[in-house]
Amino acid sequence: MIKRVSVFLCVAILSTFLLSTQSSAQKVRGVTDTEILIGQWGPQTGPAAPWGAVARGTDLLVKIINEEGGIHGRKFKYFLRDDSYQPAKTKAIAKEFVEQIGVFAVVGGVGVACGMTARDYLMENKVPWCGPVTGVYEWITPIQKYLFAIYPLYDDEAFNLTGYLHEKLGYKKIAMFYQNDDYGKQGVMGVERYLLKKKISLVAKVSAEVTDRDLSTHALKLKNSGAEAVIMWTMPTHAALILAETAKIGFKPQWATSNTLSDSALMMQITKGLWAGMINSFFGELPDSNHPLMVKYREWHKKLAPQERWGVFYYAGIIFAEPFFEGVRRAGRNLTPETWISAMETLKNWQGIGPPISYSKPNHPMDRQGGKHVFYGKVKPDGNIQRLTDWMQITK
Amino acid sequence: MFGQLIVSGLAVGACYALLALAMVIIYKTSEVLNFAQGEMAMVSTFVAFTILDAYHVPFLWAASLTFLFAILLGIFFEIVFLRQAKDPTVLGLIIITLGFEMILMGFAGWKWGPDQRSFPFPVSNVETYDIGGLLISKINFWTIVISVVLMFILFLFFRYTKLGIAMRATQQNPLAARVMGIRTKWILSFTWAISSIVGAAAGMLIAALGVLDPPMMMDPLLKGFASGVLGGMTSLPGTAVGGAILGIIENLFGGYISLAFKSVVAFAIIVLVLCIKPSGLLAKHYVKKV
Amino acid sequence: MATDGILKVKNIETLYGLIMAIRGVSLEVQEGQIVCILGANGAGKTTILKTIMGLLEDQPDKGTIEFMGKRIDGKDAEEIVHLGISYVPEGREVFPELSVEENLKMGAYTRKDPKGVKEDYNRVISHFPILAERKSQWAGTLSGGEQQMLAIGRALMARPKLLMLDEPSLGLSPILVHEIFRIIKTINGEGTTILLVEQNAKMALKISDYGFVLENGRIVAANTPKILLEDEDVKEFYLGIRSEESVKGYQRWKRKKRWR
Amino acid sequence: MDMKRDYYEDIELFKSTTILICSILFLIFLAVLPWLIEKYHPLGMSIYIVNLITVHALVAIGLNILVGYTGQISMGHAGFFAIGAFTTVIFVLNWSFPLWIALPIAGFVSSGFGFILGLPALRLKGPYLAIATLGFGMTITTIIKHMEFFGGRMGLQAPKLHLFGAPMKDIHYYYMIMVIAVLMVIGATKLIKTRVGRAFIAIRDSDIAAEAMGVNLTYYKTLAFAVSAFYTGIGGGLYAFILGFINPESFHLIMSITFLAMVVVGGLGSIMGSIAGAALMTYLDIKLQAIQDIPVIGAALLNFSQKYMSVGGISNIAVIVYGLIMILIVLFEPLGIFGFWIRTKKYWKTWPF
Repeated sequence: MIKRVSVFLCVAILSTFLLSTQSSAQKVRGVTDTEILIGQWGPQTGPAAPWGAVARGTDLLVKIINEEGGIHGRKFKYFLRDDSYQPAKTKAIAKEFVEQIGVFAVVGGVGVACGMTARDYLMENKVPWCGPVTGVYEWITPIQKYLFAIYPLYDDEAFNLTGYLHEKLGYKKIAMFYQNDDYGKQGVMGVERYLLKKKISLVAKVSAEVTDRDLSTHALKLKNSGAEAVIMWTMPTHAALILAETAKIGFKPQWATSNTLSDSALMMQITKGLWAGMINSFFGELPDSNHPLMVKYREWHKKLAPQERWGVFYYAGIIFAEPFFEGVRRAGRNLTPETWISAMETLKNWQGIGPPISYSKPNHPMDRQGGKHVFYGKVKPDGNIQRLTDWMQITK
Repeated sequence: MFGQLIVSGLAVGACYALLALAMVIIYKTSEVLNFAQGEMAMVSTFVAFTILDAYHVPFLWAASLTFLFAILLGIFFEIVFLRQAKDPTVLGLIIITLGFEMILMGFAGWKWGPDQRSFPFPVSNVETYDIGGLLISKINFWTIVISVVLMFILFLFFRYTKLGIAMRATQQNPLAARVMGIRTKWILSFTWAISSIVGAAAGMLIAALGVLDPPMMMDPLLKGFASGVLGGMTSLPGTAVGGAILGIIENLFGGYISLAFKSVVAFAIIVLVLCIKPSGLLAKHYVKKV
Repeated sequence: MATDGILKVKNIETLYGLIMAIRGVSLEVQEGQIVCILGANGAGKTTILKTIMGLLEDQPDKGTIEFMGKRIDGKDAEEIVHLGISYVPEGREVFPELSVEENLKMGAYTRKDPKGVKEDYNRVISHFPILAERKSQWAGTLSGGEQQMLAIGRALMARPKLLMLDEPSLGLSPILVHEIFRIIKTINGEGTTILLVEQNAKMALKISDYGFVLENGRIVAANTPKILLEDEDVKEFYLGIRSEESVKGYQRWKRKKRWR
Repeated sequence: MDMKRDYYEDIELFKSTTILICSILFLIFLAVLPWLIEKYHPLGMSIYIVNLITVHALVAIGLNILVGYTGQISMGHAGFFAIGAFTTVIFVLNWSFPLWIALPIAGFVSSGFGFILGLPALRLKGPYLAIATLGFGMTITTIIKHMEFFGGRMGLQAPKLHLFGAPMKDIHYYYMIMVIAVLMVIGATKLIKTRVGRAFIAIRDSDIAAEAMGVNLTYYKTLAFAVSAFYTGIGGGLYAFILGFINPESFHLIMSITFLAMVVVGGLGSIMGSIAGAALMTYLDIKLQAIQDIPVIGAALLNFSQKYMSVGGISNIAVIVYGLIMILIVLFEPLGIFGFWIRTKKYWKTWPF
């Protein structure tokens, strides 16, 4: 009986897939008189799933814009696909976006490996892509006409953060704790680049595998290095683990970390308060900021998606999509990839709730790198942030 | 540094040993390699978290309720899935447990979301005991104690109680066990219940050591499996020895040779050990006649 | 046959999948007797015992089994053991990685009287002194004969009213076979009813009070050993005594036919 | 069943003209498949997915030779897959070998590692072999990750292949992969039917008995690992090119498990089963994530999910369904899709009765 039911279910599911596929043919892919189709992939399942909030944050922005009447008489239709952080799936999703759904553009998208499998394909098919959610050089070198990066580069960020610790705060002995993947490695590159310039070296360089759950040895190594400040380039889990392990053995340096860990509410909770004192860089307004746009978004958030936590990953989905919509706004009613690109290239220090964004004609890789600013803050014992600096440029 | 490395190696080894214990109990009675063990523990820990979060009951209450849930979960899996398999292959059984792992993983992600959480545990993960200059955090200390005590209780149980011997008998010869009047089906469910409890205990300790999120058991489970195999997969003292050896070697390797390969050195050691002693360190294995 | 049999099997049919292994067997065992079932390989002897023991799921398909006046067909093995039937399976089937002592302990699994268990333990040891010597050794390391003794001893630990033995002589040397059968007789003398399945017809009939001959899932002959021993067919097929004048093949065919 | 009168008749590829005609028809079908897919996208398929399925099918066949035919478990095939992928890309990228040379090299490098892994496997069984192979898979990716030569943690961009000066598209890859796959499937079918294949099966059924009959265990067990790794390595090489970018992180344990699931779901000891298993599992893996887009059910699920579960967790249903399918197939069809096929065939053969 169960067998028969399951066979029936399989057939039913498969046939609904068959019925649900659609194809569309217009002059400009993904743009009709009333609608613009856009898509994003993001891990909703698997180990990287916390990042999936970004893609849902974009969904909120799309809803807000649609509620406000769309742009130039067109509303947006947003396709969110889960790639579980597996590149093979990401590429399948990219193909689906282009060949079957026919999207106008891709917005956001988490993961370097995932994005890299899809990049060339999207570029060949002239699909505009705005704001991949990682700050690596891969997006802008070689220069891609249709790809507009936003996320401040990890490398530059680490460079600048080390400079801040060294010059402003006067730390001499700096150690690095990073996660052994593309993200962590970019951080190391930046830190080492700065220190090389100053002719000093890291007192310790400790890496953790992404799957590691025991960091006691790592903590010991950091302690034995006698570092005064430790720069941390990891994901939340490792941050919590290393703080607990170092606290255990009585090692309390000045910690500093990248904007990836700027969700201080989450971090305070999972580190049981050890997060206090952290020097953090930020790529967007603070969650409780009085910035008029933030106030507006928070109100809509309460109305449209009250179950979502107003965390940094979530509203990062807004940060990485805002410039795209600004480009659509500036491109006017005649929206094609080309007009959108020209519109994007007119952005000069345009700011939503993220860093100031500027683009220009693609002559230099940095012309396609929109976000070049971060600001620093220090986590207070109650979890709030004390802003240390204003938006400051981190690229040379 | 050496002493400190040994101490933290023992502490992490105790976690591995607990998970290995849970796997070994099942392997001992039914020769199933339970890859769902980690996720069963993870879901149980989430249940504990939910109870603590929503009702603010004392921890022991929540833990007891969680153990009850773990029992039900273990028995549910045994009865609803494993028992339905008609003359399954070893591989088929592994695939069933992997499938169940996915179901649990999906369920946890669905119900509780992917965000990391901190698991409220009565013992601090930061405060330490100072034993002759070596620091050991309270939670690590209690993990070791709990592992050793559980191991000892289970060892006595399997060695001297009628039920424990019956469980071993069931694994060795299910037909003869039935002829003795042993309710083999009931024994299997019971095995899953015990193992699920041990796993849930390990899950709560591991969550308290770090953070609670759906993928938290992936690495500990593999290491637990590795320590079980190192110890001999059927031997309870073996799991303790395997866990301790693995934890210490990992830490020494990480401390003195290379942190980068710390997480895989365990597997290299296992392959070496198994080449010399194919059934693990402490297992006496009766060779079945063909 | 008398009506006060301890075990009454009436017209049972047992299926293995679609194959009918037992086609309507009836037999009865009187209290205090040794009853043997003879038959060639594949005749269904073991299946009968397994059916009685409730080891085959949803079997017997048809027919009834009564033990001490109670229906036991369709009950679980565990319950049947509890009612007082013990079964020594073919090929010993000891627990290889349990010690001899633990094996014996498992035999008394269903019992809740430690004192009685202790008594029975001593009784088993007195029957099989070798088991006391090997007390803490793994059962898998014993020799075949010792394992057989252990299996019988283990079954006795349940203090059964009826002991069913499946081919106790299988794979043992002639001396050991004699020894085993002597012990079976002694056990019977102490008041345990015994149902014995054997291929070694000569030995089995020697100690039995009644015998059944099974072929292709049917009882083809049933009588006291004395009469069975004189039956020409039994003589030829189970004892290997052939009438001088018989013509090869022809005789065989004819005899078989008479049974059907 | 027709009688086999001759050994060579048994190992002959096309047993009868009917089968020959069917094979030719099937090849024609494979040849026109990309046009059908590009035009209609049946079931939301794209050529890329078909390519992925074909590559996975190669891996599944390789794994099946090891697991299904020789009875050795492996939880580390993602390692061989990674070796194949990285070797091919390195040879093409760094030393500018043409693909048709780099690919076999990758296959042989991978099978060399297979041979090495086969050595401890001679003495190990069950959980012991499982952990050894699992460790192998993880060690390989860790080593690759730590060597800058392999692109380190960043990964490697596979070079673009060109056909008559123009960059190759999915459809070109399709024909390239399909030709290789057809050849390799034929090779596997042949291998299984010859002396080697029978030795593998003998080892699976009982290695001690096989040894007693004169099967050289050392030779055949390591050979099984090597052959299996060869298939997986070739698969990996092709995978690198259809993906365009490879990163050591993506060759993780879950990938090894997915391969095992393909083999078991498809049917242990059946080449055709492996192909079907690879097709089903790959398709589900990619397509199940759009579960909220299914009309009616999707909206209801989304509603339920947001009310009682977590807000963004609906995609997890795909994981649950995937796991459930794995379990259900093992429970109700232990021979996998292949068993289902046999039963259907039987049913139709005896249809009116």
